[in-house]
Amino acid sequence: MMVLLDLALAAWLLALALHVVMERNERSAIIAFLALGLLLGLVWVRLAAPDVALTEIAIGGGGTGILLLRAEAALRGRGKHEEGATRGGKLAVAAGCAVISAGLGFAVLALASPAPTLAPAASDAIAATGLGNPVTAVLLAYRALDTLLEKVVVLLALVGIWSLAPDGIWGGAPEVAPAAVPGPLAWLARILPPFGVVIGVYMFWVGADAPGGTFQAGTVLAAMWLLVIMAGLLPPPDAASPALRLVLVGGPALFLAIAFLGFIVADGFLAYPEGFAKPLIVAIEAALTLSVAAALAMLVAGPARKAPAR
Amino acid sequence: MTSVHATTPSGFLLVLAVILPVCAVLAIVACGPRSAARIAMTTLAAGLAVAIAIAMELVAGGTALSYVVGGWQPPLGIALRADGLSGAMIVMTALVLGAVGLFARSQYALHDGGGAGRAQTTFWILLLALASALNATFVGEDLFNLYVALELLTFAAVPLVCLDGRAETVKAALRYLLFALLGSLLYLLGTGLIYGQYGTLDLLALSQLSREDPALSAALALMIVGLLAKAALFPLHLWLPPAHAGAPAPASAVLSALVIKAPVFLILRLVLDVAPPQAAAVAGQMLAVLGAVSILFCSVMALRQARLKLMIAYSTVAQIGYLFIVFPLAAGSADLPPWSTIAWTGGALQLISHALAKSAMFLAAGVVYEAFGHDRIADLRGFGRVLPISAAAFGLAGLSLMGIPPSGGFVAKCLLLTAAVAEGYPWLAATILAGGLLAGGYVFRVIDKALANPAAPIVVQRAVPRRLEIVALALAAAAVMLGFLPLRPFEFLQIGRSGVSMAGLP
Amino acid sequence: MTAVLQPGVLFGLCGAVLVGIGLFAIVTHPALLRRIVGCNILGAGIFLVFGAVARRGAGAGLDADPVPQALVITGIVVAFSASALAVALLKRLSELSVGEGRAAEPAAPRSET
Amino acid sequence: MNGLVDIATMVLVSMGAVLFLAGALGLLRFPDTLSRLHAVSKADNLGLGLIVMGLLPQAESVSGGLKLICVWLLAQISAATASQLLARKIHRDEGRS
Amino acid sequence: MTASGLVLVAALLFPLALAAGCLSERLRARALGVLVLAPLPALAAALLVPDGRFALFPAPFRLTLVLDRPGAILLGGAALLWSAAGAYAASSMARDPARSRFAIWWLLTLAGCLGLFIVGDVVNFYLLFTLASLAAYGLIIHEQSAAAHRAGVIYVVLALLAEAFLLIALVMLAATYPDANPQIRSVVANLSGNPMRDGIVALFILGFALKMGLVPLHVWLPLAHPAAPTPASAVLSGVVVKAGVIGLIRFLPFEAGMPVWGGVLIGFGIITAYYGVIVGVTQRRAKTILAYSTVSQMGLLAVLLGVGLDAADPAATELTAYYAVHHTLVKGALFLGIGVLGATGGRRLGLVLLLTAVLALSLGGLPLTSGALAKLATKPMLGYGWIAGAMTMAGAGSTMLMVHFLLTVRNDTRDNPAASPPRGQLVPWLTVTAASLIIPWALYPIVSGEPVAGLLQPAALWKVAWPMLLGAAAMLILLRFPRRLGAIPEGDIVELAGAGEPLVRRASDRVGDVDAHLRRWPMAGFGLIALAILLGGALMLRA
Repeated sequence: MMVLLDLALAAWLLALALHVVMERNERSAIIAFLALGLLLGLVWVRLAAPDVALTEIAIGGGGTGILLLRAEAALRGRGKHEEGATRGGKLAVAAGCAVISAGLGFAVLALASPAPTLAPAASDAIAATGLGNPVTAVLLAYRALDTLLEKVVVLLALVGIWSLAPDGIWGGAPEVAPAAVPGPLAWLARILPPFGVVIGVYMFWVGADAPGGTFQAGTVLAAMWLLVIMAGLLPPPDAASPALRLVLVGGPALFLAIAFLGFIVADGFLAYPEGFAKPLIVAIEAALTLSVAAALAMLVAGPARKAPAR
Repeated sequence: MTSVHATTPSGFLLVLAVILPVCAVLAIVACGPRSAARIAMTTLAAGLAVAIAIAMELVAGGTALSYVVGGWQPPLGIALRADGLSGAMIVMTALVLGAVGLFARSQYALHDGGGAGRAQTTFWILLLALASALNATFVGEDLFNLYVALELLTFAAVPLVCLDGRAETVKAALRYLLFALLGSLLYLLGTGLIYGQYGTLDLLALSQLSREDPALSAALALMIVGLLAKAALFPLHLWLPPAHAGAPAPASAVLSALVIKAPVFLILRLVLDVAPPQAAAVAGQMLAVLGAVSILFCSVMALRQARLKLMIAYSTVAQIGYLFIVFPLAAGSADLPPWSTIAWTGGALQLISHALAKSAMFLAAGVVYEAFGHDRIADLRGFGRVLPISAAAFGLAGLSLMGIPPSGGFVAKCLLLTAAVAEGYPWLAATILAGGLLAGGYVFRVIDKALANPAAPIVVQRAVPRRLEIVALALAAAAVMLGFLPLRPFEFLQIGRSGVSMAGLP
Repeated sequence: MTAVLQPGVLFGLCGAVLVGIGLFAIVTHPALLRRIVGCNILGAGIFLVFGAVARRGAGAGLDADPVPQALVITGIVVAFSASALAVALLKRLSELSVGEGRAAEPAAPRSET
Repeated sequence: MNGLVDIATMVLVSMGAVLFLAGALGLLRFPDTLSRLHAVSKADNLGLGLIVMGLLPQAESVSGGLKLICVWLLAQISAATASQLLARKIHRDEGRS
Repeated sequence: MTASGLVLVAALLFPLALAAGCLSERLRARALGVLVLAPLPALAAALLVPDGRFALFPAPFRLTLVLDRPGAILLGGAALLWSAAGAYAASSMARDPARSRFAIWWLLTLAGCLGLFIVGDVVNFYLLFTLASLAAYGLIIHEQSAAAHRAGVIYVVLALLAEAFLLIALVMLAATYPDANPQIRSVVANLSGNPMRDGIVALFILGFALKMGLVPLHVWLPLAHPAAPTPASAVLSGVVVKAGVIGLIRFLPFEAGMPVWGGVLIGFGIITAYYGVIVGVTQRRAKTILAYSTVSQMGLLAVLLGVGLDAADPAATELTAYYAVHHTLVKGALFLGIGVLGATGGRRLGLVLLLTAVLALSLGGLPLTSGALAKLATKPMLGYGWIAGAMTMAGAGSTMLMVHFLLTVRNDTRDNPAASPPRGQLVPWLTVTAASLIIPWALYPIVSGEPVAGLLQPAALWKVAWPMLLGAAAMLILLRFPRRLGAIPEGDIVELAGAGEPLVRRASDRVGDVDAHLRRWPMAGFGLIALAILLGGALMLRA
């Protein structure tokens, strides 16, 4: 039964991916890509990875989808086209891609068996962190350096996007809301955020012990914020506004501060003092959730369009 | 796992090298643009101090520095490690970044009074992020950690390209981003396969575990090719000339001198540390062929360019080629591990001297552009009269690129040439010589213009502060000073290497 | 044969095919936006390979190896940031070239490089 | 007792599934966008409602049941808004053409 | 360190120090004035330091300075000419706006050139060779005319080519040697055991022949030497070409001998000696004629070295050096003489012309002049076979060329009775002229081992006189064909390269097209995929 479901999922996934690539209409392709994101979420559930499933649906599908849809709307009719491949070129590339896929498939099939795994190591070490969700333990304890640097990556992407604004209005606010906000959207923006915020906080809170965590929660919060801004209920913040900047920096800064604290009270950088690991991790996650939410929302919103209100 | 990283007493320096710039990035974002330049310069100075401390620790201890982050041993956790080569890279990075910082401080202060504008603030943030990403690449021991570092590098480098916001630079930046993204995704894919095969991402552990099997072969192929795309080796150099030529001078300098070295460094580690000996030999041959073609083809392209910065950008692609012909030359043997060969020293020296010379060249070109408002080589007759220091910087840097003594480039090329002759690779020796001749051609084209009598009195559009020129000259002089190193394997580069029981040895 | 039908293998193969499809889109599609979509498909395929690796590594009471899963989460966030930056660049480029197009070249702008 | 609940669940979920199927058919067969939209939103709302109702007795805890209801509610809200927005857009596009 | 060691170091470092001093504004203004002083330590070294050997600066620099007999002979003559030409330049270029730049290039070329005669280790030899080669570019293009730039470009291209040949030869020579920077002597002694010895010697001959200007690698010489200002022409033609000679002396295994390569050198030398004459007599400009004469004379030197290599006769190096120093002084004096003649008028003109004629004919072997001495000194080595005959005929050719030169300069002088050359130019010229007449006499007994008295025998006089008379007679016949003038352009076969230019351009355009093609997105993407498949396939097949 499950095998059939898996096969159907796989077939559907590939068909949809092909559709995304082949579809002529840009908008349809992107909507199909959104669906692909949802489908991937299901696949991740089948791969026993609920954390990833949540992340994929929230960021990979939802976040990227809205990003692409907005881009499509903004570019419609004047999207940049470069020269594509010729017919023969396409064939050659297709053949090459097929070979790569085949080789990759072969490599996947040839992977060592029994599969090497760090699952025992991860679950042995989890006691020291006091956490219940091993994925969170990996993200915020064992491989916390990755997570820290990745936060910087997000921040840097934001800096890069902001730098694309024209000189005069740098530091201003992006333009998110349409000129005339449709009624239903405004209605949704009033109804949904309370739910969304509750769900977001919940996701963050259970993240320590169950599927969920900063990224997923941050994405939900970001979506709520964007919704409110899109509906025109709140103005988008100036990029230069101190409050926004503090929220953005707060998470990584707290992370760093606790990391450096490790030099003094624990074994070293990014080490948590015994017994305090869980509260510290939860504190970091709390600050990170807010930072991630702000950063993701601003990433989608894009560079400034209005001069700063100074 | 038989290999265990142990934190060495001064291992925390590695953390500082990576994290200090991150702190500064956060501080600039939080505090706003007013103090950006000040924070950045302070951090760059601190970074230089840390780099020198690392180098001194390496020399004093004679062994590699390690740090196990958070006390979580690999494979579960992440370790950082600096051996002699990493140490050299870190010092070089800190030096070039410091010089570029000095240059940019004057230049960006020049444009608008406050220095609080968009390009200025962004530049400092990105420069610091670059520092962190480069150091993370040089000390990373974990393949995924290295992926994050590479992405950090890309995200810092791409906006630098289009800092001036013109359509063509935005186009170049987009092209760069997409191709680099493609490269890093392929790298990531290889990482996944390696984890699936060996259950670890730690390079030290992998150097002992790796065997010849399909998964590793596929992974190595994907990772190496992905990194080649980021290093812009021929024929994957499509993005480099417009991106490096379009960026503002200080940005071009770091992009050409440092940023493309990070993927090259990683390829070096993959081939020498991870790949089993046979695979290393195969990959080395192929990389050498690509490197040789890159040298010849892109040198000819550099000769053809009408614009100075494009010429320098093509020259970068050509010079990167030299780093790839090292692989078969440094293959080593049972009693002579790769890092004791002269080719190893030659390759490292080429990497460093190119970084210094190329940054000097781009800075000098930036001064020329600033002074004349254009960089068409044909219209630069007699610029040596007006900007003698810049012309001298360009000329000295050119000596190093051509491999004319005394310069770092000469020592590097001489070592590589000796290795090519001794190891029996006449075609590589011929390539090195031909590359030097072609480099002579394109450098000389500019020098000839610099010394020529101007056709008409030269009009300088904007006076350029002397400080800018002196920074370029100092970098070029450093490249030349490297030429006084002795012509033999350099012990510093072997520090920490013998500890790795080598995968490349039977 | 049944081994191939394990989720840990099946979706790994599926990921391999997605990698091919994504690569094809990136390389051949003329529209820049679709190339960005292609990058995301490629990324999804790669993450599936990670997922397959994780699933195969079930043990110690866990249904999957948590380490690759955590890597995927990091990867997804990085990929999203990359898409955001690329989209922003693309939008900016189109704004700029529309402005230019009106001023200078009325014909369809042909790429210079 | 248990058997009865299970049967109810089965019946309700099956009806929901049938409704989904009908919605999908409508999406494929109906002539114009507005009526397709109508088919989908109608059938999906109702279908999802039936499925959630069917699953409620199977919930292990009160909070689990609450979550299920939340899911249905949120889906209702978003589907309604989305349909509205789509219809608006179609309406405006037709008005223009 | 002994006193003589200090002198050697000073010979190398003093000019470099002066050049470095030019970084200061104040010194730069007076740079022209110190040119005369710069080679004095080298001159002192040549005179005072006996055969000696001083290794300075131990590791890591390992700079070794050695002064042997051939080196000392060449160093002395070269230093004298550099000094005199420097004095001449101080006078003739005093008004030149770019004089300080000229002085810096001058000092650098000088340091490299003189250093070459005393350096004893491989790496520093290459370094100084490069310095001399590249700095000379600054002298060639000094006048900034289009012709000068063209000459400069051709010169640099060929100089870099020579560098490349030498570099690979040196690397091949030292590759099997344990020491990274060995002594030249020890590596050359080991050469016969080197499996790549033929390749190494071929590359050395190629590289140094480029520098000497042996046909067909001479094309830069007749373009570059006349393009430079007069004093620079003098040193370029007098000394800088000797860098090739000293290179061959140092790096060819004269102890062991290599008959095949000796034959090659002899062949190229003879061809060059005649070719220089044949093309030279068609030239119209005096400086160009002198340049072609240099080409021809370098051919003679190559023959001498070839004979030495063939016969495994180390004494050949001394004789070659003796011949070379004669050429250095005479050619330097002739070039300076062109400048002096241009500034002379009235009664003195005849005197100057007479002196110039003596100098010029000395190249052809005028009895009692240095040329005759050089020819007589080398006679025994050449024996009485066809080589000696060919050399004698080449002497006749030299006379022809010099008669042509004299006729040309006489036509060029405008009779302006008021003109008189400034003392600053006249004195240096006279000094070099005198030196060229006296020094060979002083050196003759040392080099040839025979007393000077033997030179005054009528037989000896006749031995050198008859080819001269033959040459002069031939020239008289040739004068009947005035249309030969200008028949061959300056730089002769470089014009052929012009025909290849479209070909090169097309190839370069093709590279550009390929690049544009490769840099298109789909193409680069395909390249990426193909590379991945190739590499992956290769690795998997190996696995």
